[in-house]
Amino acid sequence: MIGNLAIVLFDGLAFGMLLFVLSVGLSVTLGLMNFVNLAHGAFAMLGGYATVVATRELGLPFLWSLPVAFIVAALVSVAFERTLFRRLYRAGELNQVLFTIGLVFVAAASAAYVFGTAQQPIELPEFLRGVTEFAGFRFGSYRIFLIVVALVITGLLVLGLEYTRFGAQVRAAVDNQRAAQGLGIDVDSVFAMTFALGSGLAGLGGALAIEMVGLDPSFGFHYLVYMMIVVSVGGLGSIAGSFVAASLLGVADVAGKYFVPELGAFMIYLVMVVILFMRPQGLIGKR
Amino acid sequence: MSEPVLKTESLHKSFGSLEVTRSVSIELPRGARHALIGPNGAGKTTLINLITGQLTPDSGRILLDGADITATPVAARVHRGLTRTFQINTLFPDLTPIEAVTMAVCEREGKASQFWRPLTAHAEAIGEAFEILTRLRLGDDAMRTTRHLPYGKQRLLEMALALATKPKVLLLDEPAAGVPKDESAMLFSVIAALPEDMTILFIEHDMSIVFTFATRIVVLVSGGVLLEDEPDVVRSDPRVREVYLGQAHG
Amino acid sequence: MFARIAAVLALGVGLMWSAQANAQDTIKIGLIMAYSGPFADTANQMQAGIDLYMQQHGDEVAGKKIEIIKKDTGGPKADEAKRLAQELIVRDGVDILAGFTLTPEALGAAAVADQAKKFMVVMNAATSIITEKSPYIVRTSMTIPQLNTAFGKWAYEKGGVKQAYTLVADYAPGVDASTAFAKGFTDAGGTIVGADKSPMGPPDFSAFVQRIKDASPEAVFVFIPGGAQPPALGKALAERGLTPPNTQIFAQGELTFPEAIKSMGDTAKGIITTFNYTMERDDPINNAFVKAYRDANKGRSPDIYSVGGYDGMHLIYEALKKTGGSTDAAALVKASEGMSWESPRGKMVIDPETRDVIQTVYIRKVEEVDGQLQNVVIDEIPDVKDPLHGAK
Amino acid sequence: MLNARTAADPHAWLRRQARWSPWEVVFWLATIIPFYFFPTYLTLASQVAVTALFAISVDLVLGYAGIITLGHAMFFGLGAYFAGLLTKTGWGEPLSGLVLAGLFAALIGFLVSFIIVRVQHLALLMITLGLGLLTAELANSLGWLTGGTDGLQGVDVWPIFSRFEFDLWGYTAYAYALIVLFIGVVASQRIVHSSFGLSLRGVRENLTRMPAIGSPYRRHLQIAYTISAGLAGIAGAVLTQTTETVSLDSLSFQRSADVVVMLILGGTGRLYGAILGAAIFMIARDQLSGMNPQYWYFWIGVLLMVVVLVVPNGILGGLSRLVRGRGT
Repeated sequence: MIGNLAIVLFDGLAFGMLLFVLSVGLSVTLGLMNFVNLAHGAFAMLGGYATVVATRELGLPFLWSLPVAFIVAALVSVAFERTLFRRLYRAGELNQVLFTIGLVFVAAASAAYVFGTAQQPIELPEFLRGVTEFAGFRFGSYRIFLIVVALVITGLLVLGLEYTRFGAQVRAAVDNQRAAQGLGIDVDSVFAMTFALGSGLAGLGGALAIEMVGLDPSFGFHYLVYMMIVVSVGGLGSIAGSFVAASLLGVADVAGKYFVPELGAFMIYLVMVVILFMRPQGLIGKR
Repeated sequence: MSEPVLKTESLHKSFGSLEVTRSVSIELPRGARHALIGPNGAGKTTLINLITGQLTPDSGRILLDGADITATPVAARVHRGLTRTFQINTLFPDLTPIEAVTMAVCEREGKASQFWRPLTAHAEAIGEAFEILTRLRLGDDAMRTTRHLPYGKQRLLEMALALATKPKVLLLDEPAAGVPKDESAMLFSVIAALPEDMTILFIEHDMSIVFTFATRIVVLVSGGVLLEDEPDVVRSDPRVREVYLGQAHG
Repeated sequence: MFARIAAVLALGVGLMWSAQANAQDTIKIGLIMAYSGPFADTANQMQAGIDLYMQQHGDEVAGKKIEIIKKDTGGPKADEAKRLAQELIVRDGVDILAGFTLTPEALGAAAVADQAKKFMVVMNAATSIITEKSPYIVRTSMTIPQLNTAFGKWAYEKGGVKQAYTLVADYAPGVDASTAFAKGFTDAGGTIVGADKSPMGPPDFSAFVQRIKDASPEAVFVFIPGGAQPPALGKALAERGLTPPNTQIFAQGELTFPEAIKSMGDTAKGIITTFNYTMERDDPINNAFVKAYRDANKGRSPDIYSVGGYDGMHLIYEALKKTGGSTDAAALVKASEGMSWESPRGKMVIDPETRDVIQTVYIRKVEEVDGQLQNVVIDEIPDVKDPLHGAK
Repeated sequence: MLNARTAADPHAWLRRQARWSPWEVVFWLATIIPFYFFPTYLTLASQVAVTALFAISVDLVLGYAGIITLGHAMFFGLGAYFAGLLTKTGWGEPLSGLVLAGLFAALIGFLVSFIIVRVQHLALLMITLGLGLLTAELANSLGWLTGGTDGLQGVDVWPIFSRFEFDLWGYTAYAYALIVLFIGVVASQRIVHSSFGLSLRGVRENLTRMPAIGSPYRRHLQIAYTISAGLAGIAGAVLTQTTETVSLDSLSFQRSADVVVMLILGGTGRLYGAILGAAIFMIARDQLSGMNPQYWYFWIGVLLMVVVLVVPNGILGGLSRLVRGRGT
């Protein structure tokens, strides 16, 4: 019984980690730039399709296609940031919402036109398929992989923000844009870099998501809600917050479905509403 | 001496390890014209926030007309006659002054929840609002959008909004902040013309203004009251000279 | 008074417009489907089936030209479908309503077809009650109870299991499927040891699969929509070791769509599913259909939606031939009733009583053929009627 | 001389703010055009009217009170289901059904408002979204009552005044929806131009100042939210009555999001922006999806992006600037 619980929690954690990779970029861009980027899911979708093309058309192995997904999403996003999004930084959140939703429409239609509406299966390397037995339990190999990737990303992000020059600049810009500018930080390029990083992570998340939740042109809409849940529950701009929120939501969702299946569909939303009512700034939010 | 209208009893407030208000006890009698002075960071605005309820004290009590209002919400304190202005303009950028002040009057009269009655049916409220604006020399600008008003007029509107609540006690947080000297004199002449039984506490940095308008001065340093006395006494107090004036000039 | 006269006049003008459209020698067919949104793939496959039929059989029937007008509902929106049906009739002057990938679309349009007396061909939506909503509705797909009641019976009698656990997607078709399967299964003597409904959100089935494992049933019956869910569920079952032959897995055919099998890999082996069409079935008509379909669609294979559209067009063409091009709904329904033909799915008959299809229910198993995993027909249940209509 | 005097009279000035402009008269006259010139577009027109009313209900909270919401379909759907279920009890009279559905949605809105007024910003957005999704899930799981994803079956609405049947062309539907919309706009205008409406704008403009002028602003927000919920419920009920269908889609997140998009598109805080946004969005969607049912939303996306870049205050905001720019 305890074993069952452990395995259910493990599965929930893995699902949470997927949500984390998908969302953490949004949390950073929203927290840093106050830019409501509802197209974050579209960049995730872009990363997913990049992986599909890389593995199927170019014959790259799955693992090598992951950086490709990251880079493609990052490059495309930074092109958008430089040309279009930057005009909207001072335009108010309603305009940002309208514009980025428009972009999601365009992205979904383009994906349907280019790739069709069917699901895009990918082939995984042998070691990521099936299960790994450990202490008598069967763990999904891909789920283990997901958790490891998420932990590595969290580590890199936290270390990067704490100990690199770029990280210091980002933190300064988050705390006080004007002061940062006064200190000679090029806030503009910090924004662009952060945006590229955030969208790149979304792209990576999109690539990792295919095996778990599939990929089709409605991905950008579909997972937007979950990304926003993670970001808001975690707290804007907080990497640790997103990590905790994603784990919590993943585990709560799976545990809810396991113990009270009648409430399965409600769990994730209930948890969110209750947490945000108690702590509107999120679990680890500054504001 | 009569019972004070407003009284604080050893108010304390800390943010983490930072003590911003320590054991502040002050009394304002009816019709007072008190100034609250002190160097930057002395906790003047915090004290006003505590008194009006934007912040909750960690300990201590606040009494208005002898009644304990320490736990009373901000709006309810306003309804009991305790109103403030803000050091940084806290206005309604897209409303016109007549709309903003009429709104404040309606809120005072409890008419603001009447969603079926046209605003124009509240003729007395509009009349009163216009009267306040005219008194504050904003009559000609009453129908201009607030965001387009010159800064000095926005400061006046800041005060007009407070007056519309018909305060018994009015706390003015640097009413002339950022206003050129000649205009600030005008502002204070408006303050001087307020009804005599209105109790006023104001924060001000310009000592000449303080000594002209205040009948009593509270000196706040590092969150605590250093001294409270008449202007002449404060002026000649060596501690004040050292701590406050010395710093202000240094 | 004036307004009333004006309204009558306007109505007259409008009717003239639509009458004008009818006067020409074209027959307009309005297709109402969710071409966009999360169910777009279903609509696209069905459209490809329709297009293929028209490509093969021309766009002229009984001396009249067939014209197609497509309308997008964007999803399971009854109000939208109803509006589109109304507009198709009053604005575009269509003679026949067709398509309907999703049940709410068909239910929304049914009232319009009834009111306007238009022939309506449901090419996919699979809830039993649809054909009862108007006498002018004929369906060329199937109903969920039709497949799954028969399947439940088969699972007990020939599937070699005495008890089963059901896991279905938490929406109306899923509920229908679990009820139907349970009825067929228990009527034959089996026991349902547990039943769960999984939400339609992100496809993470691990909790439900663990619940099934806890109950250690002999078999699991599954119904989920196509798309992202089948491979996710297949993998989750395999991760917990719930694989045939130790635990039989029964499902409606969506679970083993070609894309899903590809994504699941070897874990799909041995899954037994039911459908009214199987593209791998070796039959000259079917083989020709599959080849033509792939040629026309960049190698994409046909599925039940494609066949629903293909047969739907066949029904419309043949009925029109019988009526000599008349689009009178009653005449078309009469021409359809009892119509029987050899379709890529096998023999099919339009039940004259219910206007649903009487057809063969196939039982398929995922097996490796020439190094490729595919659905292989292991049994056929001929001439199955929708069981629910009989009860009413 | 006369000008100077009226300019100084605040009563006259405020009255002028609340007065109908000639544009509005022209607009309402224009809404009759479809009856005579576009009779084949009446069903679309009736759904535009329904959506416009829904958008107005959102404008009351979002545009006037500054409560951003992504869950308003909750009230739209509750009204829709209530109106549908009411007819199943054997009472199919539409006008009373409309009122009851509105009251029901308002009651739920009132209960929810206790949560809503305690949070702001992202938390507020997400809580409205969460409550909306929870309601949709609830409706799905109460299949015995709602019919689940198949939709509610057996909705039977009586003719209006026992005389006007809901016809195939949509004459009755459009006339009915239009009249309800008109009443909704007049009522909303009355609210907006009341002292209460002024206080709502105050809340939107500066939340910190409101308590400092003695405003129990949370109560204002609760009232506004309740009214808005009721109006959304009425819009939902009209949809049910004019289409005699109710599906889960009426509660969906997509409907909540679409209406906000339409409102921003038209321009917030102007009531007519809501109508214009709904009309443009829905007509564009109808025309584009008619031309290209598979990829039409590409062009909708382009439309939204272009609007933001060209007229950042919404279409009506841009128009009014244009008109004012010419006037002076």
